[in-house]
Amino acid sequence: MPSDSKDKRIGVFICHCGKNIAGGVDIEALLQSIRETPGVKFVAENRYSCSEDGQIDIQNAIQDQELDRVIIAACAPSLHLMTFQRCGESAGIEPSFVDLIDIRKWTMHGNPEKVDPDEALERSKKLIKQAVKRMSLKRVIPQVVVKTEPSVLVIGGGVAGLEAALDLADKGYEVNLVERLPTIGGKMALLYKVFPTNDCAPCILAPKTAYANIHPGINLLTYSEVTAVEGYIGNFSVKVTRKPRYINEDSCTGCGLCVEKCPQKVIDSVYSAGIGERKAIYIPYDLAIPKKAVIDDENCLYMKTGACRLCEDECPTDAIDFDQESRTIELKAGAIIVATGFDEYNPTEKTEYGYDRYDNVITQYQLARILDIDGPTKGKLLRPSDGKEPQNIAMIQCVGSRDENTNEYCSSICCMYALKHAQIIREMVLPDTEIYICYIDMRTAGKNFEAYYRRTRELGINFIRGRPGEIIEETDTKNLIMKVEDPDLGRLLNLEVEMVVLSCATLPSEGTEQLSGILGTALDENGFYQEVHPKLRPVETNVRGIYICGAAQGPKDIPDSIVQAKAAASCVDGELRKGEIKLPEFIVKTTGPDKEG
Amino acid sequence: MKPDDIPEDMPEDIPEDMPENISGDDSEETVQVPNLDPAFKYEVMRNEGAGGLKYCFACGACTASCPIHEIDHGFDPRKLARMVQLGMKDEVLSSPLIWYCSACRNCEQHCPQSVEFFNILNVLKNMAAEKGYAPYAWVVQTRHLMRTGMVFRTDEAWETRRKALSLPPLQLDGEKVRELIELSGLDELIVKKRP
Amino acid sequence: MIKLEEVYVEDFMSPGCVGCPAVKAMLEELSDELECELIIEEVDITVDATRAAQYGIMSVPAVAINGILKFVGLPDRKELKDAIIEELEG
Amino acid sequence: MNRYALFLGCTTPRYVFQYELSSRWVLKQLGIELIDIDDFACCGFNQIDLNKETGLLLAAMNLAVAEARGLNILTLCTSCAGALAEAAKKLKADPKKREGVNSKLQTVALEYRGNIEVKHISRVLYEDIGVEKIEEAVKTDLSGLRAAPHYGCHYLKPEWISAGFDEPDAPQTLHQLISATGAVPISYETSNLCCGGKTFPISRDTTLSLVNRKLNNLKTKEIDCMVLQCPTCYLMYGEMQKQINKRFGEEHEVPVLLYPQLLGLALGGNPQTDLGLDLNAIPLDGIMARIAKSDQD
Repeated sequence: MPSDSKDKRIGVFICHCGKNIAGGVDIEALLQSIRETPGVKFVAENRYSCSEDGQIDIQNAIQDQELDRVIIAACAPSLHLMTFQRCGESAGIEPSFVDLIDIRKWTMHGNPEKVDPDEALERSKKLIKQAVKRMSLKRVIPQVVVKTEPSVLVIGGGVAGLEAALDLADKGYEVNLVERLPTIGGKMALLYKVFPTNDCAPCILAPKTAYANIHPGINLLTYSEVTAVEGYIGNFSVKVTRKPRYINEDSCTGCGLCVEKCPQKVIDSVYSAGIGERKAIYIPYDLAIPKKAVIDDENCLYMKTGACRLCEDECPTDAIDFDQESRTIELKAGAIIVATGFDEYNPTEKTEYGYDRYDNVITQYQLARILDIDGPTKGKLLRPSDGKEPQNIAMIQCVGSRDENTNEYCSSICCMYALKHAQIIREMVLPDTEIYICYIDMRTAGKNFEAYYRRTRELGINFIRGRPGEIIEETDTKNLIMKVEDPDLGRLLNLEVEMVVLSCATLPSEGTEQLSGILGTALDENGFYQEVHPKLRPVETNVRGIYICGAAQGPKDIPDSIVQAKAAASCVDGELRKGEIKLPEFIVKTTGPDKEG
Repeated sequence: MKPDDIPEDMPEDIPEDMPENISGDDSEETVQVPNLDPAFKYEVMRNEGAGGLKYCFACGACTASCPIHEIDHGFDPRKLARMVQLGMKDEVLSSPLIWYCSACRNCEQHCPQSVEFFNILNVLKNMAAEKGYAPYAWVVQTRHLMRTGMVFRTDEAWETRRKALSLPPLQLDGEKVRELIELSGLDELIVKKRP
Repeated sequence: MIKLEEVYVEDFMSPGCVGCPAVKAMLEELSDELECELIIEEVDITVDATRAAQYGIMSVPAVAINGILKFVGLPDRKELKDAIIEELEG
Repeated sequence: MNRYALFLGCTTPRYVFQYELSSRWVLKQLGIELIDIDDFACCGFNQIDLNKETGLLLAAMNLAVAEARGLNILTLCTSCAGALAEAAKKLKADPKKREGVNSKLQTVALEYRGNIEVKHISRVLYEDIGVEKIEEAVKTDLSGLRAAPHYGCHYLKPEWISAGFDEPDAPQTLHQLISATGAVPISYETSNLCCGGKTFPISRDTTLSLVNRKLNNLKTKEIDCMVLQCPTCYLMYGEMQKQINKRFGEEHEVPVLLYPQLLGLALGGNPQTDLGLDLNAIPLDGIMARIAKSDQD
């Protein structure tokens, strides 16, 4: 049957969106122009198309005018396309014959794409006419029902990924949890204490990591990376590359004798933020899950020079296996959750703060490792330059955040972790040390966060509302001098301290861009995973069946990461619980294992 | 206008027409908001390089980096930016404050919001000069410039000195410079009387 | 015989995409070659991610004809032509 | 052989003869040819304060003069370098602005097309000659001479002027140029502090206090001299020490060398006739004695 637009009965509904659209474009002129467009049978306007009344009007028009296709010119499809597809479906219209096009972006105040009314009218006309044309030629998309895999791939073994994995495993799904590092637990495991409760991080995380380790529904794939993903919701096939640990995981008991014997020391940039050392064979930390050794092949003497193998002699269970090689395994997944977290910004490029030049300038993540009683310094806070206890410390907020030259966004957690570290130092480590927090705005908007801020003030921490221009190191003492204007005092402070801690921005974790390329998911302007809609669909991505949670989606704290992880798990369950799913045939044909060509 | 047309009462050497320090200017007086000029900030921001003012979140990195502020706290970039934002036009333009900048550009270097305060201050100085507030030092320099193409007074002793050191003689011709100064209206500006 | 009709082609692309210009060129050639009106809409997925999501498109180039996704990846010229003809014939 | 149009500016030829002398001599030794151009005038650095357009016109005029002769510009003054380089970059990037400027330059029979590079003398030494070549050319051993570098603001800022060459908050090039002579660059806390030269005609008190701050910081360091690369900075730190001592009751006597003077000593130049060391406000006897001594050793 030849496609013939004359047969189609297309209705166009133009939404005022209150004044958001009506205030920026001449609706009457737009209606007039669309009425005259060939192929359009019916045109109407709504004050709020998405409201109950608006939807009833659309449904009535569909029935009265015998429409078989509708176009709603209103807001972004990511916001309400599903709303209108459901609305059309209950009036008997095939979902693919309902289209929502965004004419609001050109008229809404505060939208960067806003244009003047004449331009908005021209653009709206053009976009609606194009949609009419497209709709008039559109054919029914054949739908097929496919079985879905009852398994889920979770990428990232930090607190968000763990929470999602545990939720889904408890619901009966088989979960493959892929973690790039040799241990799960992510950043949270290394934060010592967490706000706003000051629980010790391992105390609330270890039960989760331990449970994940023994849960029959969870398959831990540590020291592994996702290298390929194909397919579609319900039927993804995934390749995971497992890096060689050079340890037989089944025999290793985590006794640590090999580590003791290993002669090769290496600066540990991952688990102790460059503050402490580890061996070339190592167990990341005491509470590591799985507690298995791993050989760092770049630094192992035997790997480099062909001589040593002391660990092998020492191992009581013969678990060392130098012949292990990287291998790739294939997995099935009905859905994928991305929880790849964040990395701390490296402040070297903020040369005015001298991070790489001055010994006594460190980052908050480094401070967290220093304060940790199980960390590289066993909780002792000493100056890197001379091992002295600092008598005073300054913290500088927004380093690499809210900064046009680096990252424009607010990293959202830095105010709170600075408060946390100030509390720990004052209460548990060096009670007599004076602490100055130089901030631009103090942002403590979470539940119980203001009380936490108040508590920090009670402890006598000094808050200075000013940003130091630069830090200068006093050559002899290695003290750090910075000038900061204190507007509350109306005077310039010459702040000389023995140590400076930079509260650095949160960045998308390393490898985010690469992984998003593998997944086909979009990233936002800051490099974090892009959600479909920031308010209404915060854990869905542009790829159906792939969800995001935690700091991978944007800077956030632990409570919010947990909330998102549960939301993502719930989305997955919603899609997979029936065991089958109705999908457009072309998706199955073009992206599935039976795809054409 | 010929350089010699510049009025005689304009001093030949640089006089100190600015107060030695400006810290004492800190006014305790309440700012009367209805008397302010809310359009002033737009007037400033319209100029090239000054649009960044709208992004200032008053963190004070500029003031903290300012060498002049450290010596004389009367000069305060954060405060000046605030005065412009609020519309304290007359107070800003008539104040000697704006001329104290040493042009080191630290403010711009350390600003996290890329507010180019150096450029904003330059706009303010241009506006003030329009109104006749140009400091004598700059006026005198301009006058020399129109005569010789150099901003300093030159004399025979100086020329003899150069010769003695085997340095090449300099062609001192202000002709082209004068034409350009006249084209851009700076010659009119330097004879303006202060309000 | 090909009927003289219209076909609506959505050409999904992105600015950095290597294969996308080739698809665009092919479509323009076919538009001259086939005796039909080929309406080509270029959809930049970095600007309109939702449209791509509606089709489940995970990579570009991709081509949808009359609302049906036909190709993901660079199509063969003959395949592309056949797919358009198939649509014309309904 | 590299050729540059020598842009003297106003301050150097008027007040800092030794900078001009030593620069000419040093560049000649290293094979850089300087062309003197009569038509150069003030760079417009201060005039932007009164009228931005005038400042830009003056800079553009100088750029056009050099361009007409097919020469890039070498400046001695950091402020001239900054003003001219900033104008050159802006006019290159913005054809409309260039058109506007040229419509005025027309009246003095000039046109600027946007093809000029402007470099400060130290940048020429660093980039065109290079630290290694300088090291090779050194004849007199200056090792052990402790020199505190002062860069000068407009050598580095705005950041995009020095991009790819040096780093405003942690500059290195002058340190390296000093090391190349055998002398030891000594870092000190106030090294990036502005000399305040521009504020001097407005408020002497403010400026001299600022200069005094750096001199007081240097007092705590074991240094033989300060080394700088701008005539205004020289006037502030070199010529003003006596005034500061009188005004603030200090006892500063820090020898101040312009970098080409230091380099000239290393290259074996005559201290008086080639380098004008006798013209420096603070006597350099101590340094000269050291060099003489190390020569004998």
